[in-house]
Amino acid sequence: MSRTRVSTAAEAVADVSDGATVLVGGFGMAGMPVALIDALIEQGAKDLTIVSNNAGNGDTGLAALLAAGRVRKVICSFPRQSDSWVFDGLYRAGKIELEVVPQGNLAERMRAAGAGIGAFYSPTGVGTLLAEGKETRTIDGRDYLLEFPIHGDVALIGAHTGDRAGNLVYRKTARNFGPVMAAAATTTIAQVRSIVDAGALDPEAVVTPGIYVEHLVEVAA
Amino acid sequence: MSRTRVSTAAEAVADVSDGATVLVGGFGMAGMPVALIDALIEQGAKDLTIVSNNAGNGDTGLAALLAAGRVRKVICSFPRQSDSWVFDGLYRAGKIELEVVPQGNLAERMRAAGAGIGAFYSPTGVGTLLAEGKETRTIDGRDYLLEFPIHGDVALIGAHTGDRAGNLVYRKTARNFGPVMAAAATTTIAQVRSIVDAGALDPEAVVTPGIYVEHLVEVAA
Amino acid sequence: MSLDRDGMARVIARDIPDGAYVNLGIGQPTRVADHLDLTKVVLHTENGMLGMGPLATGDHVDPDLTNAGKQPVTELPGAAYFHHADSFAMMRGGHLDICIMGAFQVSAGGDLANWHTGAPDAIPAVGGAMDLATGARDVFVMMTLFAKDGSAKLVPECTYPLTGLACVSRVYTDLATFHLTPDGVVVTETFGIEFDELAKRLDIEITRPR
Amino acid sequence: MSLDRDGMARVIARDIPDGAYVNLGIGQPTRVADHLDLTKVVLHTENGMLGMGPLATGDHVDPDLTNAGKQPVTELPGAAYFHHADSFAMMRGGHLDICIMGAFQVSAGGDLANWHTGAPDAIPAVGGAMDLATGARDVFVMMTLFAKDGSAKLVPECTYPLTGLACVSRVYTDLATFHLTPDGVVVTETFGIEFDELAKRLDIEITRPR
Repeated sequence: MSRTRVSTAAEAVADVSDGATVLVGGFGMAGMPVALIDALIEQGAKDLTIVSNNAGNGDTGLAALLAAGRVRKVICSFPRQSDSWVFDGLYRAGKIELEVVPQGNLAERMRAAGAGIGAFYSPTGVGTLLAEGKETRTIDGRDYLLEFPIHGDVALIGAHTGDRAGNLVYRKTARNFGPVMAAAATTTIAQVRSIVDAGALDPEAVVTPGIYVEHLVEVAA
Repeated sequence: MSRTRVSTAAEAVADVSDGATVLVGGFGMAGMPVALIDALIEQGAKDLTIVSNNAGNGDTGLAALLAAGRVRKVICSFPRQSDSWVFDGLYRAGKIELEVVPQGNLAERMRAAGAGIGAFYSPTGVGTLLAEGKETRTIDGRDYLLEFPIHGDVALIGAHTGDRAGNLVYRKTARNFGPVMAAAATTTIAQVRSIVDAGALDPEAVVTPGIYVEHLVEVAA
Repeated sequence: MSLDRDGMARVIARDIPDGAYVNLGIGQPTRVADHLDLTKVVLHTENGMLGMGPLATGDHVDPDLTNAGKQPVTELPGAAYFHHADSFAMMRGGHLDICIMGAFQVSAGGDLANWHTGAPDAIPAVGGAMDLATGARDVFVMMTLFAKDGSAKLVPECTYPLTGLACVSRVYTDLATFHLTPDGVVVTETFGIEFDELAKRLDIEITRPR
Repeated sequence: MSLDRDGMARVIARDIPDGAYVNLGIGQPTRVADHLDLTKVVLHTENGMLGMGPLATGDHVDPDLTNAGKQPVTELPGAAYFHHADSFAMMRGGHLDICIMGAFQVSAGGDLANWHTGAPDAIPAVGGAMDLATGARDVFVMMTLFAKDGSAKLVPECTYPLTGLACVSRVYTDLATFHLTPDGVVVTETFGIEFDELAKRLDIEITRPR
């Protein structure tokens, strides 16, 4: 009943172009769509801008994409972690650009992209280094920064179960950025643990409606 | 485990003060918290500003509150309906103020209030009578209007089931404005059909977390 | 023969591709659903649902499940519910393929007037019309081509208060179907009227498809 | 005796009222949970949950269920999950009563510095610190009062890059608890140090409770 297709990881990422902005779900490894990132490495698109909460952990997933030299810029809230050696090395060598965005502004900027909001005023970051170059405005006596949407050409997200109408449910805190990124990207690819028939998910409990999902890729847990 | 209290309708609305802004859930009668509105009529607060999608249907619920002369101003998207004779009469007699807001801007302005957003740019209404007096801005070649949050002192909403932690689930399209208003008001009062123990609702399916709910009022369907 | 309301609904339904996400405005546009295969086209209703089914009757009437016109409706497999801010985010964010609305007037440039007659004593009520006009990728208008007083409703410039600017892409009427394109207004089909007669009765320039 | 980390966590837990919604920052603040009655205080974690329970061990470890520090945690009855935009809307909208964070420096006026040392070769990483500092109704800082080099961390003005302006309401340290009020910095209790000695070692003015 929808346009959502069931695809292999390779089919789903086939059209990602050089220079694309790719939103990558996950908070650390929870919700990280590793199989989709592996397929993107295989596919070969380069000069990518990656938007994700972190900048890769260990040597797999997002870290592997960075290590393969495919990423021009990372927009994230928290690149530096105990196991972010791949990013750290590239950054110190001047081989990757970094835009640090407070986590809530990052989420809200993607939410704005999905929701057709042109820009919004956030109180987060006022008076800090991250306010540099941003417009400020005082509203009802409080200071705000003007923040713009972050659109993705593609979103790679991890979810728990998808139905054939493209509806997604997540599991526990692995939900994190998935629903926001699904709405913010032109093409959304969801890695799910299982695919069920339309009607098998409770319509009250659907988190991401199928309208936001172009490809479902089943990857056993 | 939370501050949410199980109250009678009268207890829940006891503190609503004259001049308060009251957000009233429902889309037509679906999700309309009739028992709470009846309690508010009984309680007697006046000079109220009501924010709701409509301006009352028939002679009960919101229409009864208007008929009782307690409402100074209505902010809504669609006052004029086949059965909105109470509002129509007051409006034509110059006894009530009206602010018409496009439905999506109405929802988003309340969402902004709950989310701590100072203001946002919406494309809806550009070039129309409802753009009068609003700031405009062109972003990436598209025109937007600057829209400000709508906070409520109190929200009266209808939900399906609440648990003792204050979590709410809704039923079908009766969900409508409930979750948005719950977050946008200082005090939220939810009329529910049943109250269950904490742990009885699926945490994945909770729509309004208990943090947004001060009072649960059980009213059998 | 000119089309009756049901005929107009059928023509619109024919032009909605499989896989489309569609919002049907209050009133006449809801009739379009009768001619759609709802296993292939997904209906959105702005009061918080995707996968809306046909109108409910008898025991299927549920006061918690209505369309935007507050009529009882049904739920199809694969449906999803969401709240009003999420529903209009979906609309405003450009995720709906098509919305279908009635109109008082449409201009040749695609301006839409369908919320207010401009009468000084009218009570203004906009609902979701401006959000839909601005948000849907394509706005199809369904209306009779001429008002009861004989005046054309497809006009050089709207005289009624606007709902949205340059938002309408097609106008489906009882007498003809119009595509509003960057190159002008193209009549793709007529019903019971000749093109030349149509051109004579309208104050806008119309062309035949190339 | 000055407090160890566990002692500081206990003092903070004592001051959190029943019914509060609380976010515990990454690192030391997570220890506060050990001293809270989680049937009465509700923990928020910014990666999308209310009703977070203690750290998970053994068979209870679930990679899909972590706190903001990416440690495995548990779920309590009455929990709810939500996505990141909703989670930070909750925070930014002022719905959380208290957040507890570590700090490099806090100023007497409540400015917070805890995300960046200012070192030119440091990789900046802010996470949710600025959102929490701005959004929670009360920001409690948990830190040792003096750095390893002996310099005070409660200062007239922060020299490190700021996380938020005038956002900290209380500073819990190993040597004393400070309430940052409109009337100045009030020392509400000391641990193994006299008030006068404390006053001598700090560059800010402190007062005893009235």
